[in-house]
Amino acid sequence: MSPLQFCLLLSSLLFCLGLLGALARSNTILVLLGIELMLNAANLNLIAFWRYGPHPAIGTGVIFVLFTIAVAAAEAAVGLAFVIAVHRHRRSVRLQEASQLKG
Amino acid sequence: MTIALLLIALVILGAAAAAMLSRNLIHSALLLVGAWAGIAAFYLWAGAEFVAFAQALVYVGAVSMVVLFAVLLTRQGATSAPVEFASWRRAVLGLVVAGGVMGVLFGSIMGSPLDVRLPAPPTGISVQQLGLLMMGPYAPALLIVGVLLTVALLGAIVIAAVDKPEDTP
Amino acid sequence: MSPATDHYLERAPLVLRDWIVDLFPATLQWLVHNLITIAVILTVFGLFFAFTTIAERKLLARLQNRLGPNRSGLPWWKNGPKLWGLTQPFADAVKALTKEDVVPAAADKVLHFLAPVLIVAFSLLGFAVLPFGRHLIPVELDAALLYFFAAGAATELAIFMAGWGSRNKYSLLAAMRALAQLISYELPLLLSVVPVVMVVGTLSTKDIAAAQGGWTFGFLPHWHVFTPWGLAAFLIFLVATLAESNRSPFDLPEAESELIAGHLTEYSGFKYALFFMAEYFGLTALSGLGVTLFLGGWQAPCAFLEFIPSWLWFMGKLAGMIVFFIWVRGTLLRLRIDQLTRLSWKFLVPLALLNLGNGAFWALTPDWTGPLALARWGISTAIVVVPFFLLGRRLTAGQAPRSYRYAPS
Amino acid sequence: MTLSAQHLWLIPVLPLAAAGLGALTPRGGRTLAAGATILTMAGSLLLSCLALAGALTDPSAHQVFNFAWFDLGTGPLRLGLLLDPLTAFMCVMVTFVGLLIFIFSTGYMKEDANAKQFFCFLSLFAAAMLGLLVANSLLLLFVCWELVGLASYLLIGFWFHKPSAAAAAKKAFITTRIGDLGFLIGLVWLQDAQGTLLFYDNGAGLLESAALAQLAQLLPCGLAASTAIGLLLFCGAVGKSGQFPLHVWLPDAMEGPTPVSALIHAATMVAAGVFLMARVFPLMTADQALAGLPVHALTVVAFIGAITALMGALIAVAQNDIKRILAFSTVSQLGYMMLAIGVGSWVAAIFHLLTHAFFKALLFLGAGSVIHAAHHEQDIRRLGGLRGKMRTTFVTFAIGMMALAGVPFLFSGFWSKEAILHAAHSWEVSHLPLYAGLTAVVLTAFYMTRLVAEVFFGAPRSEAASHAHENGPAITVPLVLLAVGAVLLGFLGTPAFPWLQARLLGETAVHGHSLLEGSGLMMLSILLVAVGLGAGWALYGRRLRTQAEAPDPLAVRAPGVIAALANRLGLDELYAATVGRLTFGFADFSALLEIFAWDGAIRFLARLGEFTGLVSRENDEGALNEGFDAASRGLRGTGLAYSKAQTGDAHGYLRSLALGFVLLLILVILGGSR
Repeated sequence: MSPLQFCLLLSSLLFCLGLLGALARSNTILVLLGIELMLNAANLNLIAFWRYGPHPAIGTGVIFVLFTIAVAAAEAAVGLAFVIAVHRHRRSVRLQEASQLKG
Repeated sequence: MTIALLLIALVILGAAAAAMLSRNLIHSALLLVGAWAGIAAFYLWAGAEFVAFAQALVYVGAVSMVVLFAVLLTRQGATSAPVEFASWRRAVLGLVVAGGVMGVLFGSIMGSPLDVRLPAPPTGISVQQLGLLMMGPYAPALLIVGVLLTVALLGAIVIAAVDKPEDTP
Repeated sequence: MSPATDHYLERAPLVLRDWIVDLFPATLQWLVHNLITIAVILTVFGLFFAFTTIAERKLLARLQNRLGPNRSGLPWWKNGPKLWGLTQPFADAVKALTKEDVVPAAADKVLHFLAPVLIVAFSLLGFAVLPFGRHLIPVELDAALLYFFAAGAATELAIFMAGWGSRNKYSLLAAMRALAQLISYELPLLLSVVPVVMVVGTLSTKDIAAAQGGWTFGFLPHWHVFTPWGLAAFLIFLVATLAESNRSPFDLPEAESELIAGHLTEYSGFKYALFFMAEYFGLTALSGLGVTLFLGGWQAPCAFLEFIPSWLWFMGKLAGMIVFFIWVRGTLLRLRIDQLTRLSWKFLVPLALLNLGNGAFWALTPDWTGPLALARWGISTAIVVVPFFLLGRRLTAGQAPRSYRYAPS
Repeated sequence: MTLSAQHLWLIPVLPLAAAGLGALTPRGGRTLAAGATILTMAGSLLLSCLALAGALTDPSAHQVFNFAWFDLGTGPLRLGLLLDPLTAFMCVMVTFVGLLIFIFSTGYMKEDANAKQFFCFLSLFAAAMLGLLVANSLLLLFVCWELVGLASYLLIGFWFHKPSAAAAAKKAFITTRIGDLGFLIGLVWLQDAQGTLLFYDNGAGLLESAALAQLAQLLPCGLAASTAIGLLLFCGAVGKSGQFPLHVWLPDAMEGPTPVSALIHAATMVAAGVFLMARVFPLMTADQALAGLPVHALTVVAFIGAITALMGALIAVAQNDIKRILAFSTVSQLGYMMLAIGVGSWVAAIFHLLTHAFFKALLFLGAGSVIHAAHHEQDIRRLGGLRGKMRTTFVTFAIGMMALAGVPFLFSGFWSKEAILHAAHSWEVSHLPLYAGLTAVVLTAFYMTRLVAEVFFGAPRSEAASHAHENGPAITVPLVLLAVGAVLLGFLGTPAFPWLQARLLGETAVHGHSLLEGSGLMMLSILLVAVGLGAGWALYGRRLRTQAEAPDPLAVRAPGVIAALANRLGLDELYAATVGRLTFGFADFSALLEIFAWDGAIRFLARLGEFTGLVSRENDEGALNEGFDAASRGLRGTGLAYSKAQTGDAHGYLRSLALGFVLLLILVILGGSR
């Protein structure tokens, strides 16, 4: 098994862990954290492909990861702000309870 | 592959799994920070110095703080309520779906011919090069990200701030 | 100058290290090499910390017209020489080690134990990238500055752990306060460093220190602190450092006279000593960074003083900054929390942002000469001075002079 | 250390920065604004001196620094900076006089509420004026020219709450604009003819032989292009420098604060016209070689100058407002300069410009000192007896008066006026300008004597005058400095050692000739000065005015003439009757056109629109709406049906998302394996 494959397996495992958290946990914060984990798994992939790709000299993967980190940070900030706002209005952080938006 | 990589993988996965399963919110948040630190270590191992430190600075330094503050701001009493059926059901469904995804991913990874030869010993990318890339071909993206971050942070403040009495429902 | 040609004192530490390393088989040499570095840093800065504490106590004592610790002599020598109490820190260390270590019953044992360990570890990480001398830099990193701040950011986690781990409302609140302070002062700290990076064009501390070499007329050093933007950045950096290593006048996190000891309330004995140590390590590391970025690192102030080895210069400047901090502590009053945050967000951050533009301007106009050089200095000065006064007036509007509501006026 | 043409832009930029700072400071920040104004002006003075040093290293060279402003159709539009002795001398003069006047204003405007604005405007003016001086492109020069006009407008109307001030500002702006129209046309013509507006562009510039030769061709209309263009540019100069017939705005401009009158309407701005003529002098002379022209450009200039000089002096005799007298004398002195240009000696014109700048600024500041001390009493009949009360002001004012009157040998005005008269004497076209000049000499001496006698001698004839006392150093120190300049400056250009003229002409060697040659003319003018002084003293000095209402002795002798002069030969009324009336008539006509012709048409169109709208609305409601309603009802139904899928359970969404991903991937894998 080549190191690249190992890295990909690692990232996919991490991704599934994040997905599991996002699906199974009822606390909104944890759901957000799971999503963060998935993002990190994606970054892991990017770095792995950059490292083992044909030309590691071209820093595309690295740049991509940097941008992803920035976006992830923004996402975390806004998401948690939403959690706080929701909690202030209806004293609960359970995701399934925030469900007025339905047809 | 080296022992270091194996150790890093173990740290990341262990921390992440524990975080996702722990009943104590604070613990899972801190464990996640551990996982992020592990990911930073992975970047170091892969030779992406700058990204590793950026990851540490952003996640271990900043995001973790936001998370912890959020947790403390939205805490309600002791988190040891009995788990009711609904959440069991959700957990099982989640396991099934996540397992499915994992299976598919594993299948595709194992099935695809990825046995590329290792390139010459990890040639990390210097900060100089990164800076040139950032300011050269990727400058527009950098600008856009900057605007995005500004807008996101302002929005976060506006959303999270205590709103005036007149517009509370 | 290359290692081969320059002064033997300059080379002495390297020579010693290489000699020791050569005693070991080739396979272990990298390990020994690193171990030696770590050991040296630990011993040197451990002793530095020990003597900083005694120096602080004595200096404060003199500032407050007392004598300070002067009794502790040598343990095995009854009524022998007192050595001006110089052995005090070791006595303190022994005391701290032999004290009982109290852990609250309801505490989160793991975190409560982890906090002091982590904080010391993180605060030590910073030393790895400081260039202590012309050839003395433990780890040469391309992104050294980023590494330094990443390591520094991690200490906040430890503080939170301490607050949360010792299941105590007040500890938790205090930890939150401390975090708020640390976070709001990390901004000006980082922003004040960026101009240097812009002008020198690198993140590596080694190159930044090297870039400040040379003298005008042989006695005016080219240190960054002697440029308008550099001076402004250095002042912002100083204030932010005071707050980051919560020294007075920003020592709200553990304000002995107001909170009990903030997030350290539930700590005693050696763990408390560890926190104490971590704070001093953080202060020393930040001061070292300040020396490297603004005070010319290991460079000598005058050309004819170069015969003194560079690492002595570095340590001298470091000691100078520490003394300055002690002096500040002895002089200034503690701020209120609202004044603290206002200072950071309404004053330091905008100023630092403006100074960023100033650095950019400086970096863009290195080729202004003749009458233009004067214009360059003038403009650069104006960019920092004018907003300073405007902001200052706006900030103190209605607040100054400080009013003590509960004090008899 | 000298300043090269490349860094010349620093000179105007410094005051501009001060103006910007002043604009940003709050109303209260007068100290800041004044400080910035004065400091930057001092800096500009320093730089100007460096520039002068740089220019004198090689007086004959025109150091230029040209750059492309932006691309315009075929080629780039190029601007430039020019450094030669003319520019350098003017810069030093403007910055020096300006600095003194700024310092003076700190004392003079002490009580004014929005002095900060005043200093801001002053800086703006200084920046524009300096820009005008260093410009190497007619376009840049024109831009700064207009900016100067704007600053002048703002400053004349600075006390805009006085209706007279507002009116004067408007008048100045519009009158000069009439001249600038000619300037603009000439500029466009030049651009069209030559494709460039740069003065010197090592060989390709306007003022260099190639272009001049091309411009000097005889046009079908029997007139050389250079003549026409030169006259058009001269229109601008006429407007700016208050030459006949566009001089009417200058006396009214005295409504502005006195430092403004001193700086803008005596020393610098009004001199801009003369400077322009001197700058484009090669262009003006291009047609000299051409025979068979009805008129040479310079001839017109000379006669306009002569008329202006004579008329200004005449009117000044009959004025009673201290500042108006000085204003009309300014008009006549500017006439002198134009006269000098016209008779072909632009050097003499510039020499007189420099000296005049000093002593006229001195006179105005002296008047300002008097006015300030006498609580804004400007009528010389109600002043008087200030000699003892205001020693410094009196002495400096007397020096300025003698310099203006041209008292021999000691004072600068004498030498520069001599230079002009000599030039006029040696002009072969006609001697009328010379005679006009000589007459003006007598009149100048006469009315200045009258002014001094009325203001400083005798007994105070009003409350204000009797309570007047000397002003503070901020006001007196500039007076003294200017007085020194007014005396010494003359010795730069005496016939025995014409250093200034030589440098201006680009010669390094100075070959003077003895004072005695052409001394006949000098004797004559000295005699005339003596006559003027004597007459003035005889009429006003011997029997001093005792009370304000006493009639003017001259008015007693020749009432008709004096009345005519007193209302300025009725020129203002004439313009009001002709130009003003015409304008109003045209305005009324167009108003009628508006009301009856256009308005009706538009109303009709509106009616039409209303009607069509009515029609379409009818069939809209009838036919279309039904169909739309039906369609939207159907849409709403389907939407309701679909919206059942939205359960609001985020977990559910995420789950289905993941499942979809799984299915997709499986499809891909199967597809890949097949």
